[in-house]
Formats: sequence, structure tokens, C-alpha cells
Amino acid sequence: MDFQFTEEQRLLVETLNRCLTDEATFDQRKQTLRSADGWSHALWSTLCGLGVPATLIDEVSGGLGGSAIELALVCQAAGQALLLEPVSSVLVAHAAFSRYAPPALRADIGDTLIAGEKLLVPVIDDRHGSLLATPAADGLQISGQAAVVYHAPLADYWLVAVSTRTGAPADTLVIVPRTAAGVSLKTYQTVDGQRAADLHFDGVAVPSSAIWVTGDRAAVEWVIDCGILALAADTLGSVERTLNLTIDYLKNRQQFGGPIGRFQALQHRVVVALSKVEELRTWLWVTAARFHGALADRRLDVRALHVLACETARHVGEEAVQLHGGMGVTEEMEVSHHFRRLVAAGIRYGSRDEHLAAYAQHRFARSGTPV
Amino acid sequence: MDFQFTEEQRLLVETLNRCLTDEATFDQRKQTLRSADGWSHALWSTLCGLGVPATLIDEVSGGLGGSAIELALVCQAAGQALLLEPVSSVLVAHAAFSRYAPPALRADIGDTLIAGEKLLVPVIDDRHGSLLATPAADGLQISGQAAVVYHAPLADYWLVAVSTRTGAPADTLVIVPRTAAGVSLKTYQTVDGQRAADLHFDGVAVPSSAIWVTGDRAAVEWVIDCGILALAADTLGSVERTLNLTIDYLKNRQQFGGPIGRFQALQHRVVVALSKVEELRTWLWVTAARFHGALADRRLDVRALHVLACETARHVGEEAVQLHGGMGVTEEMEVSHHFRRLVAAGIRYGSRDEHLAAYAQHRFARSGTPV
Amino acid sequence: MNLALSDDDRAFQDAVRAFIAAHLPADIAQRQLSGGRLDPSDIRRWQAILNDHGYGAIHWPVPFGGQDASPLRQYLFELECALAGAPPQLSFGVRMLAPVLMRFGTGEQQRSFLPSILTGETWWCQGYSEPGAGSDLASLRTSAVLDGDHYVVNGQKCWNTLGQHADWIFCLVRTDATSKPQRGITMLLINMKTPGITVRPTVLLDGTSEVNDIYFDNVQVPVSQRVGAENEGWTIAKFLLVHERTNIAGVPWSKRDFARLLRIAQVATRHGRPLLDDPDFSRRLARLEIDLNVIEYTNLRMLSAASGDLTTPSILKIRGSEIRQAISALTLEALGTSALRLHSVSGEAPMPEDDLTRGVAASYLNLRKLSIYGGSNEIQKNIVSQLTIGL
Amino acid sequence: MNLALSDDDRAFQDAVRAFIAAHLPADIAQRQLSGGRLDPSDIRRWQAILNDHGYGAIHWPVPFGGQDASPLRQYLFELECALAGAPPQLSFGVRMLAPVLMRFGTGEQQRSFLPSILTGETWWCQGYSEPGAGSDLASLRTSAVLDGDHYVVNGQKCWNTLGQHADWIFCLVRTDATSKPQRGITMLLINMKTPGITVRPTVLLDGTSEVNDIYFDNVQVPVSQRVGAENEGWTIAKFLLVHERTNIAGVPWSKRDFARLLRIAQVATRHGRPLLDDPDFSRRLARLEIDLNVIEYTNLRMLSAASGDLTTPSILKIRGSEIRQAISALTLEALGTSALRLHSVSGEAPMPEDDLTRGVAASYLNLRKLSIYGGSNEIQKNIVSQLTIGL
Repeated sequence: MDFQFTEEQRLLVETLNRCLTDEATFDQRKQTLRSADGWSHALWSTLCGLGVPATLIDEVSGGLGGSAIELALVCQAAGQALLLEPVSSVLVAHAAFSRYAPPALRADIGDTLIAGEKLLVPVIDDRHGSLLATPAADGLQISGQAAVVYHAPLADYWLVAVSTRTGAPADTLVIVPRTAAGVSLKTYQTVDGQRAADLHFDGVAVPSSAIWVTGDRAAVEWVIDCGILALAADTLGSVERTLNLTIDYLKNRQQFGGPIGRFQALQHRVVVALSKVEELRTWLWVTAARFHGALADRRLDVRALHVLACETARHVGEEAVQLHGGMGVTEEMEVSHHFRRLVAAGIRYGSRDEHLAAYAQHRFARSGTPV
Repeated sequence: MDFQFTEEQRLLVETLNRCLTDEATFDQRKQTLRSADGWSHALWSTLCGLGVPATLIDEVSGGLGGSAIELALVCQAAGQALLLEPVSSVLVAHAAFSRYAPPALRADIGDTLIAGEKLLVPVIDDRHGSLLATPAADGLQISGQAAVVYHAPLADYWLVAVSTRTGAPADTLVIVPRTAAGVSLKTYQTVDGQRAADLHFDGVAVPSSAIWVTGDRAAVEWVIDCGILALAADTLGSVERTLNLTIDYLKNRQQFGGPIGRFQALQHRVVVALSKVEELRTWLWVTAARFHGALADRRLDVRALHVLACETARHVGEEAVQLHGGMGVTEEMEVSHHFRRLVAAGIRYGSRDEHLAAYAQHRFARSGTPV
Repeated sequence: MNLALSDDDRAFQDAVRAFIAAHLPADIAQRQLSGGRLDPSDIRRWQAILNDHGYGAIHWPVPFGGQDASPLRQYLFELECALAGAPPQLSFGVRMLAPVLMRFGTGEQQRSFLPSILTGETWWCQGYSEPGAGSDLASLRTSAVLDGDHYVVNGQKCWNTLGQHADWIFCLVRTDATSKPQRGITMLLINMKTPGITVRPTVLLDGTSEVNDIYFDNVQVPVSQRVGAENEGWTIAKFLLVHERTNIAGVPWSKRDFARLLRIAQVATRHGRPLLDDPDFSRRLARLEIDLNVIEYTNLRMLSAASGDLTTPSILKIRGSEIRQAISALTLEALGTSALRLHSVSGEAPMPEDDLTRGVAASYLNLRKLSIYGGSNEIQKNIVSQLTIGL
Repeated sequence: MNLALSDDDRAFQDAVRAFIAAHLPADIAQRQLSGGRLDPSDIRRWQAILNDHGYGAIHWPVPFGGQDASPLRQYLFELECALAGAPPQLSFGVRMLAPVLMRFGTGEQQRSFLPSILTGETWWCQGYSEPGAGSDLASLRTSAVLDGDHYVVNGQKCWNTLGQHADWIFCLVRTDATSKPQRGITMLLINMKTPGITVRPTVLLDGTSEVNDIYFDNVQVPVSQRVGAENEGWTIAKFLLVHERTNIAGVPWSKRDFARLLRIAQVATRHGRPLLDDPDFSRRLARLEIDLNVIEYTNLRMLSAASGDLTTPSILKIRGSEIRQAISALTLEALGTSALRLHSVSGEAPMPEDDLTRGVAASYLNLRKLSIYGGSNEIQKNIVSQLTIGL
């Protein structure tokens, strides 16, 4: 049993963090937030130069063939640095690309994805399940909508999960160019400062060459699970940084004649937060390490991970703001930016309660009786 | 709007507390616990001398005609003093007696109940619902069992809630003498040192004169709600005392060169406990004050009360033990006795989760759809 | 014990309802109830309407234009206002400065300042906190040096709420730097137009600028604008803390927000059925409603008691803020990702502003302040501990 | 990162399983798995069996009779033992005193005391806490005065676990009252039969007497029974604290208890259907299982790391105890009132002792100790805070 990262993995993290410390500063981020596009093309180029988009593309397609561990490592760094660039979305889409994209498509767009010249992000609205595919002359035709799709406005291609039966969960994956006829979108900034959109598909034609899988709910679930893993990793990075900021603040903020970190009630609350972060860390790496294997049930691991990530995001975020006092609610403090990222993380991909219920159902329900 | 107790109510509490402070000491209790009967006939006589059994009997029958407020006041005092005597059970049965007993029975046994010479306690096993009444020559015949009935072995009469249809909740109230043919019981001490029994009814004959109500689920629910109110009041008394003991301990226990009560982390935990006690106190009196009126829905009030009482019992009990350190788990400390009473309180009359679900169902379910 | 309202109080409540139904402007109510942000002009407008109908400050004594309303009536009034969508009255003048002036102010000060508080003409703000004096208020350092018939004020205040709209500020300043921190503090009333005052809004995490830094650079304040004696400011600050507690739990606003949450739970769906029918969600709603009902009656119990337990206001502050924050959090969760939309940036179409999601995330973020300001919940716990354990 | 067991470790686990299946007495396993109380003779019997098959103390170095087992193997061994219903090994000798003797003891002490720990012949107990020195261990006052070749020991120890069955005790005593508290402490090994020792059991809230007060009245202890140098006892105590942490989270016992809870949830009913099918209950079970799995892997992560984060043992202690307590609480709740039966007092019939409810309430009560002893959870939080905030 081995919990160590490989030398390559360690190197990946070091390189990435060194770059982000230099080029993704908090001041830089505040500027980017105010920019028209809401993300930094320059920073993205730098990340591409480091090979970030190649990380999750399979080796046959020319990528680095990273696993769920690499996905989580990169997303953790992205969360620590509060990135506005679509790293997690792109990497999740690339993981799906490596597993499900048809060969012709790999040859066609693999290189531009690896280089980061073209952006592919997932469009999954599993909550509403309102994207429907119907058979068409050569392939499928898609109608419906997808709400609050992170990074959708930044992408060149969308990896879209659609249903083939009305009212049923999505079971089909197709790729749609952002410029396809019949697509419209409303773009906005989210609570955590990222760009997202509500997408509307009005009879969008999908040729059979753009269809990755059909009638395969497990494939869609796999992509969703990658997304949850990526979000949990981002959350881990964010709570780690948030906790460090809070500890620094407690050491330095003077009230009643000394640093407030000497008050035991605050100390014990920090320990509780720290303990939750430690537990999220454990389970993120357990889930990532077992993601591709047969050691455990990935569905249970991921449900548990999401429950922990939602709870930890909420708890650490709220505690950090409270322990920062008034400063915690100001735009100028980094902690308030992490807080908003954590608020969003606690909501995306379904609520903590839904995932806990799904865990219980999957684990304890017997003989088909719904729990 | 008036939250004050009447002069009579204040007097009742003062008299009772003065008596219990003198005669129901902790040392006395430890002796009683070791005694063969497990309760003190002497203390019971004293309480009878103060008129405690008369409190909830209606004035027409010669009692004091107390309301839910008096019921709660007496039970609160009983909880504070950790009474082993069947005060709460008797008072709940008396409340039911005043409301549902047939006139002949009132004339027959009213005086001995008021005097405390004969004891009547409720037998309600709503959880198992396994007592069934079938029609018989003159009245009913009861078979089945009731588990963990507090104070059943101490009583002369049992007020038994039975079902008239298999599998249905109890909807009928009858009185059964402890000595009735066909009755057997297994007696034991409970976790909180009280006496209880598992009752077995094997074709016990109930003459029609002993039937109080039939086919009236609301009547049974009213008695159950009285029981929950009494238990919550007992719990309030117990957590109040527990909190005071804990505060005293924190002031006096010396570690690291001073009283441990100067540690802020412990102080803040006391405040959280204190706040929960304050909230339980509020809701107990709101529930009691509205119990007989039309101001609110008694079923919601009582469900909420039980939820609060279970949570507060558990929280305050566990915190008190923890803050007492090793001393908290010893038999010699009063706090460990309160803790056990609170543990039992958190389990009796159904779990916190069940009552919260019932509240949600009753409050939010629409158009008959089960929530 | 009788939890029914007296006939008189019931009549008062009915009258308030009727007044609100007749006079609360529909556009204001619409903004409030749909989670829109507070418009300062709404507050002024509503204060003027209140005053026109004798509701300008019902808790004030009759000679000053109030109704001498009991704490219970104050609560009923605020509850009806909140549920109907009236904006909150600006507490700085009506609830904070006014009682201070009535107790410590000169007759001249009362005549000069009280009437325009009633009419809403003068907007007051508060200058207490400083960068180094938040929870530890007594360590404030903004100085006022007496120079003839003026004080000369220098220093910086922070966490000043809505001062960018204010006409006047009441300030705690240090007039004696040599004595122990609580001594040597004085209260001054300062016109915001006095030369030397700079207001710099602080951008908060919900995107608003609800608070400000205020800088004082040799600001001249006539001695006649001092409240009470020099170096008696701490007494006044403490008086305010004890005095201002009728609505410390914020129950009216929690009830308004909870009603909105219920509406959302009826409309929003999870797995195709109304959220209200989801077992997990309905239980959390139930648990929260219980807390809300309990805190409402804990508050009423305190208001009705001749003399309350000294720990109760702090407990109400702690639990009231926690519950209101919990309501905002559950509302956010009820809406899920659709609450995450903030600012429209797309040229093609305006951002959807349906009533349900509007302002929900911003409100959740904004309400983090509740457990921080007005004596943080940690300070409140220290107070309760001091009163009970005393160590 | 590879979370599969190595082939060697898998083989070790298989061997342990086979050994247990062949040699764990059925009556002992039955008592353990049905929530019965621990019988001291079970512990001695099982230790002898373990030793007969080379499992007496697998973590000891080979020269002393151990297997030099890695922390992971120690964990696997304890897990298999717990799940199968083996009693816990008595840690005082095997896990606490033995490493101390190996590190600080003389060759003579090692030869005298280690073998009988392995065989289970000698029952050791620990004399650390005193009435005035619980969490604040350094303030202990039991004195040892050197008199020729003996120390004369006077004082009182409390919270001594299972000392009523013990042959020997290792004790921290004060040998220098003048220096600062942590200095001046010495460790002595004392035969429990030495004149002057009185053991008085403390009755606990679950009715057991698992702990004792031990009184020392001019007890003579040969200098040869001192471990390490005089006044070096604090160093030894700290060594133990750091050393003894493989199983600090108690995961094996939590897993055993959780398995029992699952069995109960399949059999017990609520409203006529199995508790496991109740939505509320199944979610609480799920949430608890997640915590348990997480703490298991947090523990394994620590065991596998060359050098762990210093905060991790404390976190494992805190969370491990909380989770085990939560399992016992949920088990109690699963059984409802039927768990409240304690002692039969009726002559007519014996109290039912069906496997499900037996010992559940007693266990819940007994396990309150977990967050109190071995450095209370509050002390653990102080330690973590010291390591992170450092104030």
C-alpha cells in the first residue's frame, strides 16, 4: 500500500505551483476579474506551455496519458490559485476525450486540444436533464437547454451529454462546435467570478462523426464523476489556502493587546477546520487512486467525496470569513474570493443531501426497494 | 401576551423544590437506587402530602384541576431532583383520567388516586403497536405486549392504549388492574436507574366499565402528547441542573495552575449548551401554554418540543460529561446520573428523526402525498 | 401564562396592517420581497410616510413624537413591516442616536436633531470601529483635541455603514490618551460636510459598498456638538448596547426570508417534484422553522419580562444571526446552481431576473456580516460566559 | 499511489485470518461480538494463544520475540482480530511498557520483564494520573524518596485502568519537588503485591469498575526497578506518547462496532419495515460509514508515510474517538427503548439477553471515556493548535 506520488507527479505539481505563484497572483486575478473576457489568455498560454492541456489526453493521441491523480493534482493547484481559466473543465473534457472520442476525431482535433489552441469543455445539466437528442438524417438533432454551464462561453467545442428518451437521464455524448447553427447562449459571471452560460439548443444537427457514445448511461456517469473529482480537488486546494490565510491572520491581527490567535476558542475552531481538510485530503486521493481500478466501487467513493467536499467547503469557508471578522467580507481580502469559490463548489454537481441519499441507496437498499 | 406564571404556580414550584432539596438529596437517591424496590415510598408519601398526585386531577373529581403548565412544572422539578418516584407517569395518567375516565370510575377510584394511595400509570407502546383488543362478552379482551413501560411495576392500575384493528395504531384507552388475570411482566432497572417492565397480556378481560374511549385515535395521541410534554419538562429540569453542576465544576476544578473555567474554548461550549437550554425552556412553556387552546396546532408544537428535547438532552449530557473529564463518568458524581437520565430521554417516545419527519409531513405535505 | 395578544395589542396590529396596506408604495415592497437591493431613497421615502402617519418612531416617548410603544408593539410593528416588504428603518438615527440624545443630550441638541430623524430628512451614521479597534472597541485612537470652542478631530473610522449617504455622523473619539482605554472616550456629532472628512467606500464580497472608511483630517467640531461630558463616551456606548435590543434577533427579517424560502420550495423542483416534497429538504426546512419559532418566542419572552436575564440578549444575537444565515444558506441550496448567476456579461440577451433566484446568493454573502458586526458572536459568547462562569 | 496491499502483506493478512479461524476460542469471540463485557481471563488466555503462534507482539523486534511488523501489518493484524471477535491485547505491557524498556531499560530489566508480557503471565497497569493531575499530568505529586537502595513511594494515583487484575504497575513519581514540574519526574516499576499498596475500584456510570484509585503508603521500591535515570520520567512519558500511535484512531474497534450496527439495522424495524430501509436512518448510517472509511484511510496514510505530519496523531485521536462514540450512539438509537433495559430485578423471569440489545447502552456510556482519556480531545486540540498557530 503506497500513498506517495510518483516523481513525475511531484514534478508536475512543483512546476505548476511555481508558475502560478509567479503569474497567477491575487493582484493579477483582481485585474482579470475586471477584464472584458473574465479570464487571462496570457496565463492560459503559459499553462499550455507547461503542457497542462496535454495532461489528461491519452498517449496514443499524443498526450501525457495522465490518470485521475494527475487530474486532481492540477485542479488542486487551480483551486489554490483561484484560477479563472477553464483548467478543470478542459481537463475533465480531455479525460472523456481520451476514453470515448472516436479515432477520426482524435486525429482531427487531438493536436489542437493538446496545444490548448482549441478549448473543449463539458456541458452536463444532469439536474434538469432537458437536452434531448432525436434521430436525424446523418446522426442526431439536439434541442433543449443546459443551465449554468461553467466555462461554456470560453470554449470552441462542447462535449454535450444528452438524453435519447424524454425524461430519462443523459446517456449519450456528442461534440458540438460553439459556432453550430441553432445554438444560442446567455453569458454571465458567476458568484465565484467565473464565466458561465445558459445554453439553448434549437434543433442543432450532430453528424454521426461527432457522436462519441450513445445509449450508455455509464459513460455519462463516468464523465460526471470526473467532474466531481475535479471539483473536489479544486475545493481541497481552496480550503488548504483558506486555512493558511486564516492561520496567518490569527497570528497577525492584534486585538485586546495581542494576536487574536491566542484565544483558545478560536484555536479549537481552527483545529476542527484543519481536521476536515485533512479528511477531505485523504478521501480525494483514495478516490483518485481507485478511480480507474476494481478495488472499490467508484460510485460510492465519488458520492462520499462530494459529500465531504460540500461540507468542508461550507464549513471552512464560513469559519474563515468569521475568523477574519469584518476583513473577511471585503473584496480586497483573498479569503473572500476563496469563500465565494467554496460557496459555488457546495452547490455545483448536485447537493450534499442528494449525494448522501444516493450513497445510502446504492449501499444499503436491498432487493430493489428504494430507500 | 404574558409569559409569567401565576402566584399559585410559583408557590407550587417553590414548595416542591424546597421539599425536594431537603428530602430528595443525591445521597438519598443513591441509597434508593440500591434498595429492593428502587423507589422511595417515604418520599412518595411526602410528595402526596404536598398534593402532587392531586395536581392534574380535575376539580369535579376533587383534584386541583391543573393544566399542562402544572404538569410541566412538577415534571421539571422531578427532573432537576432526578426522582425515581413515578411522578411524571402518574401525572400524565391523571391528566388522561380527568379528560377521559367514565364518571363511575371517577367516583370509584378518584379519591385514592388523589391521595396517591393507588398508582395509575400509562402503558403506551406506540412504537410496536402490538396490543390488540377484541370484542368480548362484557367489554374487550386484550392480548399482546408492551415493551419498556416506565414505572409499570410500581403501579396499581395501568391506563392501557390498545388497537382495535390489527396493525393499526392504538385508538382505545382502558384501565387494567396490575393484578388482572392474564397479565405477566418482566421487571428491570433501566439505564437511568428507574423501574420499568415488559408487559405481556394474554386474553386479559376488560369489562365495559373499564373502557375510557374506543376508536378514538385523537384521544390516544392526546395522552402521548402529554407524555412527551412531561418528558420534555423532566429533561429541562435535568439539563438545567446539569448545566449548573458543570459551571460549578469549571469554576472549581484546578488544572494548569487555575480553574479550568478560564479556558475560552470551554467557556464558549458552555454558552452553546446554555443557549440550547434557554431555547428548550422557551418552547416547553409555549407548548404547555398552548396545549389546551386553539392558538396553534398542538401536534406541531409537541413534535417540535420533542425534537428540541432530544437534541438538548444529548448535547448537554455529552458536553457536561466531557467538561467534567474523568469525573464525569463516575457513579459518585451527580452529573453522570443526569447524563443517564438524558440518554434515556433522548430515546423514549420515539426518536428525534421520527418526530422531525412527522413535523415536516404534517406541516409541508400537500394533497396527501407522503413527504 | 397567556400567549394570546391582548385586545389592545391586537387592535394595534390591525391598525399597522391597515396602514401598511394603504401606504406602503408598491415599488418599494416589490424590490424588498424579490430580494432586490436596498435603495437609500426607499428608506428616506418610507421614513417620511411613517412619520406622516404617526409611525415615525413608535418607541419614542410621546413628547418627542413617538407612541411610547411597548417592546411587544415594537416587535409587532417591525414584523408587519418586514412581512409586507417595507424597508427597515435606518436604526442609526431612530434607534441608536435618539435614545442617547434623550438621555444624555442637551435640550438644544434634542430640539436640533430629533425632528429631522423622525421625518427622515437627516441620515445619520455611526463612527465607532477603527482598523485597530473592532471587537476591541475600547482601543480606538481617533483623537479629538480641544482648541477653544472646537474639537479638532484626526483619525480613521472603518466599517461605517451607509455613511456615503449620511448627513451627520455620531462618533466615538479619544479625548484623553493617558488614562486606561475605556476612560478618555467622548461622543461627538459631526456634520459630514465639514471640511477634512473623506469617505471611501469599501467594496464587499457581495459587490456592494455598504460600508466605508472615513478619514478625519483636522476636522473642526463645535463643543456644542459633544454629547454628554468629555470622557464619558464609553458610558454612552454601553447604554446603547443595553438599550438597543428589542430586535436583536432580527426575527422579522428571518420570517420574511423564511416565507420566501417556502415559496421557492414550492416552485423549485428536485428530480422532477417540488422541493417541498423532497424528504431531505422538507426535514431541513422543518428543523429551521422550529429554530425560527423558538427564537421568536425567546425574543417575545424577553420583551415581556419586567427584567430579563442578562444573558438573553447575547443569546438572541448569536442564535438570531445563525438562524438568519441558515435561512439564506438553505435558500441558496434550494435554488442550486441557478443561484450562482451574478452579473450578465453577454451582449445577446439580458440576464434572467426572475423573482426566485434574484439576490439570493448576494444575500447569503451579505449576511455573513450578521455574526461579525454589532459585537461579534465570539464577543457575545465572552459576555455570556462572564455572566455565568465569571472567569 | 497504489492502495492495493502488496503480495507479501496480503499473504500476512491471509495467515492471520487462518490463525484466528483456527485458534480463537469460540466462547471468547461470542462474548466479544455480542457486546458482552470483557473478562480479564479472556485477555490472558488469548495473549497466551497469540504467543504460542508467534503473534504475541508482532511489532516487537525479532530478538525480543516479535516480528518487527510494519505499522501497516500491525493495523491489519488488529483489524482481523477485532472483526473476528478477539479481545484487545492489553496495551500496558505489549505496547506501552515494552517499547520503553527496549529503549530506556537495562538488559536485566528487559530479561526480567519482557518475556512474561509476551506470554500474558504478567498483567501490567499504568500509574500516571492523579486527582490533581489529569490533563495537567506534569503537576503530579506522588513522591518517591531515595532511602539507600530503595525508593519510598507515597501518594495516590487515579484513573488506573484494570489495575485490580494487575501484577505490576509502571508509575510516574516525583523525585524532585523543587525544579519545574516537567523535571523531577521518574518512572518506577512496582510489584502490586508490595506492602503499602491499596487498590480501590471506582464505580463508573456503566456499572463497571474498569478503573481504580491506587494508594501508596511508604511503598518500598528497589532502585533496580527504576527505568532510565532519575528525573528523566517526563522524557519517557513523551516517548510513549509519540511511540504509541499506530492504533490511536481505534479503527478496528469502530469497524467491529459498525458491523454490529449494520446487523441491527437489518433486523430492527421502524414502522414495520427494517431500519435499513428507513430514509433518515440509512442516511445517518451512510454518513457515519463515510467518516469511518475516511478515518481508516487517514490512519493508513499516516502509517505508510516515512514521516507523518505531527498534527495527524492528534486528529486521529479526536476523530477516531468521535466516530466510535457516534457509532455507539447510533446503535443505541437504532434499538430505541429496548436498549434501555439494564439489570433484571424481577423474580419471575430472567431479563431477556438477546444478542442485539445486549451491552449496547452500557457500551455507549462506557465509550464516553474515549474523548477524555489518553490526552483529552481538548488537550489534543491544544497540541494541534500549538503546532499550527503556535500561540
